[in-house]
Amino acid sequence: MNIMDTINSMLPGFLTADGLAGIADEAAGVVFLIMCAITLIGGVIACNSERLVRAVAGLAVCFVGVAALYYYLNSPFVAMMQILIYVGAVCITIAFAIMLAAPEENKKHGPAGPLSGPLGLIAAGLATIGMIGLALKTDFIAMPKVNMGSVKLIGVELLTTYSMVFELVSIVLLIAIIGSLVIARHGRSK
Amino acid sequence: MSGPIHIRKDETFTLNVGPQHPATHGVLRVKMEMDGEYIVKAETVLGYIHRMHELMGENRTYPQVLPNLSRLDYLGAMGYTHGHVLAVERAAGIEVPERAEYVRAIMVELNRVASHLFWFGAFVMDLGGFTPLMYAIEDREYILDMLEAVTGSRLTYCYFRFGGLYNDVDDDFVNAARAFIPRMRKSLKKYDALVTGNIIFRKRLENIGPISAEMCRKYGATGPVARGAGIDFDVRKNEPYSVYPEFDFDVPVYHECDSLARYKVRMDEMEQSLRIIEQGLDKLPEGPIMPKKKPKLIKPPKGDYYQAVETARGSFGIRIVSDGTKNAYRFKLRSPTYSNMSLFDEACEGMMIMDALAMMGSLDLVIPEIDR
Amino acid sequence: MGAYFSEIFLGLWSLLIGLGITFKEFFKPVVTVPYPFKTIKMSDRYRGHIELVEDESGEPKCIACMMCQRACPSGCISITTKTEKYEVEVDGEMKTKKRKILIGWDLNFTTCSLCGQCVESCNKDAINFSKEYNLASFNKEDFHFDLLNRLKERNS
Amino acid sequence: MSMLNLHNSLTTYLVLAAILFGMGVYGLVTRRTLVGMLIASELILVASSINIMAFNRFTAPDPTIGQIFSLFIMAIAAAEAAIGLSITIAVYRNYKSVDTEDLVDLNG
Amino acid sequence: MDLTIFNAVIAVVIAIAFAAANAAYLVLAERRGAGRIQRRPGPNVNLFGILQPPCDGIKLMTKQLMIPGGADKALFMVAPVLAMAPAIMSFVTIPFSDTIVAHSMNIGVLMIFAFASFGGMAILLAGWGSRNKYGVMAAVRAVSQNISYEVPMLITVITVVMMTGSMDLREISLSQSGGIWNWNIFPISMKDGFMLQPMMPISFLIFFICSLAETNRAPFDLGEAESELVAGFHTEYGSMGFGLFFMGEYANIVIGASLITILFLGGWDCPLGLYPGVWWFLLKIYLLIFSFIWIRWTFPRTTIYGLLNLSWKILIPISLFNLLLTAGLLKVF
Repeated sequence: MNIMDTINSMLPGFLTADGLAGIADEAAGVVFLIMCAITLIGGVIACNSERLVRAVAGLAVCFVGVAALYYYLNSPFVAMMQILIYVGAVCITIAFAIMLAAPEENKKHGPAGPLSGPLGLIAAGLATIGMIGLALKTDFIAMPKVNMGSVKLIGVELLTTYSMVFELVSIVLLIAIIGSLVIARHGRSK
Repeated sequence: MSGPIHIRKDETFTLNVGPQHPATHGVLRVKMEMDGEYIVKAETVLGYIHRMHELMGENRTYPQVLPNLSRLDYLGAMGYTHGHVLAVERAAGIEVPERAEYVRAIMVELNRVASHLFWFGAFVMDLGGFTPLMYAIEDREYILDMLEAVTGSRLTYCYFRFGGLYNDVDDDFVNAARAFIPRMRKSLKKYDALVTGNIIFRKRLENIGPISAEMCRKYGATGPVARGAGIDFDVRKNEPYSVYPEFDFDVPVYHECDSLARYKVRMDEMEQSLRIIEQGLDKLPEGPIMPKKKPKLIKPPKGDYYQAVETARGSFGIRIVSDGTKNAYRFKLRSPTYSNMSLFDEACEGMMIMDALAMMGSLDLVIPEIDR
Repeated sequence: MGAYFSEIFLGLWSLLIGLGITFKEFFKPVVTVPYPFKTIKMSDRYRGHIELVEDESGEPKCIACMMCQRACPSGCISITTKTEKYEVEVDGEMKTKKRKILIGWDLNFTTCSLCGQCVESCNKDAINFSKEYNLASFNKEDFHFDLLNRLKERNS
Repeated sequence: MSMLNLHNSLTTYLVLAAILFGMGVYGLVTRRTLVGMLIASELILVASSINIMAFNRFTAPDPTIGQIFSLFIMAIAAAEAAIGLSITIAVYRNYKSVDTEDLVDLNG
Repeated sequence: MDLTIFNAVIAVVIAIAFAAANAAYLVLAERRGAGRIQRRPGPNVNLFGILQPPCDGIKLMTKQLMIPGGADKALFMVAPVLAMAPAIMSFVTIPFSDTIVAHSMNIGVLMIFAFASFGGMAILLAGWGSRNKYGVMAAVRAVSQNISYEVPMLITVITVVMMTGSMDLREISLSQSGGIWNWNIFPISMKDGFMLQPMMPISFLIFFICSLAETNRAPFDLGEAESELVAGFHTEYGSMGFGLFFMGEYANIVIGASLITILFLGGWDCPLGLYPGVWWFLLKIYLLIFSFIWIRWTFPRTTIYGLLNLSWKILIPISLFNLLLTAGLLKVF
């Protein structure tokens, strides 16, 4: 991860002005490739970095890339929410956890299970290859769109069709906040 | 996992506040054992600008030590030289003309106001507000200009002499001092509205940094620190010296024991000092400023002498053991801030670092005076 | 509940008062002196570094009695003299007498604490304070003043 | 298909999501600390989210549904991170470590 | 809007130039303002100190970039960029007038908040990356502050968005056009029929306080509490690393002021509804920035718990109540 990546990761927000309409297709394609690279680089840092703080930084980069992908998938709203929630909340929460609970970053780990690394690689590789194969082989049938999926429609759907889910998710969030407060507060008398 | 938390060694970390730190106002180091934002244990490390004033006092003649005394506390230098001249005069039996005594009292009180003003500004700056410092300095400059016109220097005056003064005050000074009093009263009102009433300021000081009367007695804290803890002790009233019995003034005492109480004591003290200056200017007698006969060489008779004065920071004591020669045999300075600072270690345990540093500000530290 | 709202209200009010004060100050004239462009005149009693006083003939009044050197707490004054024999007529006959001649009056200003004890101890009023305060240098040596030289330069 | 037209094809997104998923699985298996595992699981969640969004864009008739579901995933991820954080801290308080090797009280 | 990539780049460059120029000259404005409040002139050499910002910039740029031993070098270098870049990016969607906007988005409000959330990450990485205890403590403080003030801020924004029915900053601003009585800050508006929002002045106050807190300005500058934590998260930063943090802070201030102007003060609308235009917008944001400066040089710093109490015990309940009330009133009228 370097400075240019961070700057680049900011770019698509305005380069793809009205969705993808106004901009030359090539430019959009180039930016898309850059974004894919950023996502993957971020992911690699996130799952492979020795230092956990760097892993979180990589995760943030990855999320920015994913937000760009969402932009390309015609949903800027979800892209912005992705940045707002993942970078602004989840990554910061994890970084907090690291600061509060992992003082010795460079602690030498004892000998891992000798096969853990290769096994992980094999498991992950198999899953990935399987899914990629599926994705390449299957012929997905596109259905005609019934609407444009605007922000307004999302809101309407959330409060009508999915109101039950919406409420449940709210309750889950509430319980999560209260629960985490209870767990984390436990044992601190001040 | 319930119950009180047991802080283990590996959960805490050490934070060095100082020797170079904006909150310590000098080269003071406080080694803090921190648990997050909370202080588990604090250890004050002194001596970074120790200059052996006491030993100098034993090696130099009495007049030669005089300039050293103003280097103890560069903000309230008059009070410290006052202590020295009073001690030597008592030891050597030198009479002081009345006019000199009055001028001394006026000078010390002016200097006290200047010192408190600077403390006020620095304290608010410790809390993050920068502007009151500038206003305070503006008023302080007025005092310093007056003092400079009389004594010739702005900070380390060396103005008192054994038996009197270095030179006399003139009408300009008296007029300026008279003009200063209403001006300062107006400024005090401004500070009250700008700072004392401010909700953020009050929230930061109310019930923060408790220093109880017992703790003050245990560590020998004096001055505004003790008076903020409800101890009604002021050397000017309790062990009167110079012409202080002639003046009518109150000793502000607050019983809240928190940082705000110490703040209020100092703000009220400025008002009381203004009263003293007012009365001193009214009563200022004509006459000489040096005694007619003054010993050429000061050799106090054999003995042990102690003189305490109330400086801006508390009770400053000076002990001179004389063996009859022109040098002191033992020269001991009891500096108030040293005692006031020594209770910091105990008082700040369990506090948050912000509050602890606010409390440190409320102690009114002048580091050279601690280290001597 | 009432206390909750009254605290918010009073707190806001106190903040507004503070803002009002600083706003008033905003329009008052500045009180500082823009230093390098303007300087202030020092008061008559200002104690700068010491300098020698000359008599009517332009010679230093100092008689090298060493009182100031002894009085100085910091030992920053060093006076060098030489003894000179001279003849004087006393009661009609010539006698050889010795006298001290001042050949150097050095002030080490780096250690001077400006206490004024030297000026006070001088019986001949041969030294007083200068009004100089613009003293700055990168070299320590620049503060070793040769006061005799300074006197000469001032006179010339 | 040209390289520059990849963003208009469903397969690109699916492949990308698969790789991210693989990274997440790899991280989950090899990471030795709780926080590291949390990070890896976030990657897995994001991969599934990309899948949903991709199908939503290219095949689903109503493109709102996918967006709504990815919003739900975000909410769940936030909840998960909060809970994970507090559990990590609680574990750290108890064991003075967040290394999974040290958390072996139930090993028998 | 027919936006070619060339136009987009030009617009973005202009936005960035505006942000950078503002960041540079607001430092001067701040110092001059502070000077006047404290009865001193401030930087005043060569025509009111007009060359001060370039000189500061040159000084910062020519200084050596020191990386403390034991620091995480990558994070240390990335953090300042992460603080500066998103702040400048947010300018892209801010409408300065009806026509002057780099790129109008239909979710502009959301975009600004999304980019603002990078700030917390930057502070966290800066504090942790520089391996300084003061830095870490300040970073933790600043981030908890940022997170807790984002909540009332977003709730307040939602009330405004609810009233307007759009998240497009340009539309929000346009909906208030026609004079001072139509602005969102006033409790009663007559723009389309009778509308009553009795809590709007309080909302404005809440939003104002929150934007002070979000930009880490005094009295909420706990992240860089210089009398306690030396310089907070940028204790170890010198040269342009520090410069970027500094510019980012001022860029954030401009964004905060613009957001307040657009959401509550009618954007580029003239108070009398006569000649709306970019000058009104600029006048409003600079007045707001002046009040930011004015507040900074008047008040002492709050404590961390006082700060969190203010957010959770006062601002959030009031803004939630405001949200409910506005929703109810919108339904009634």
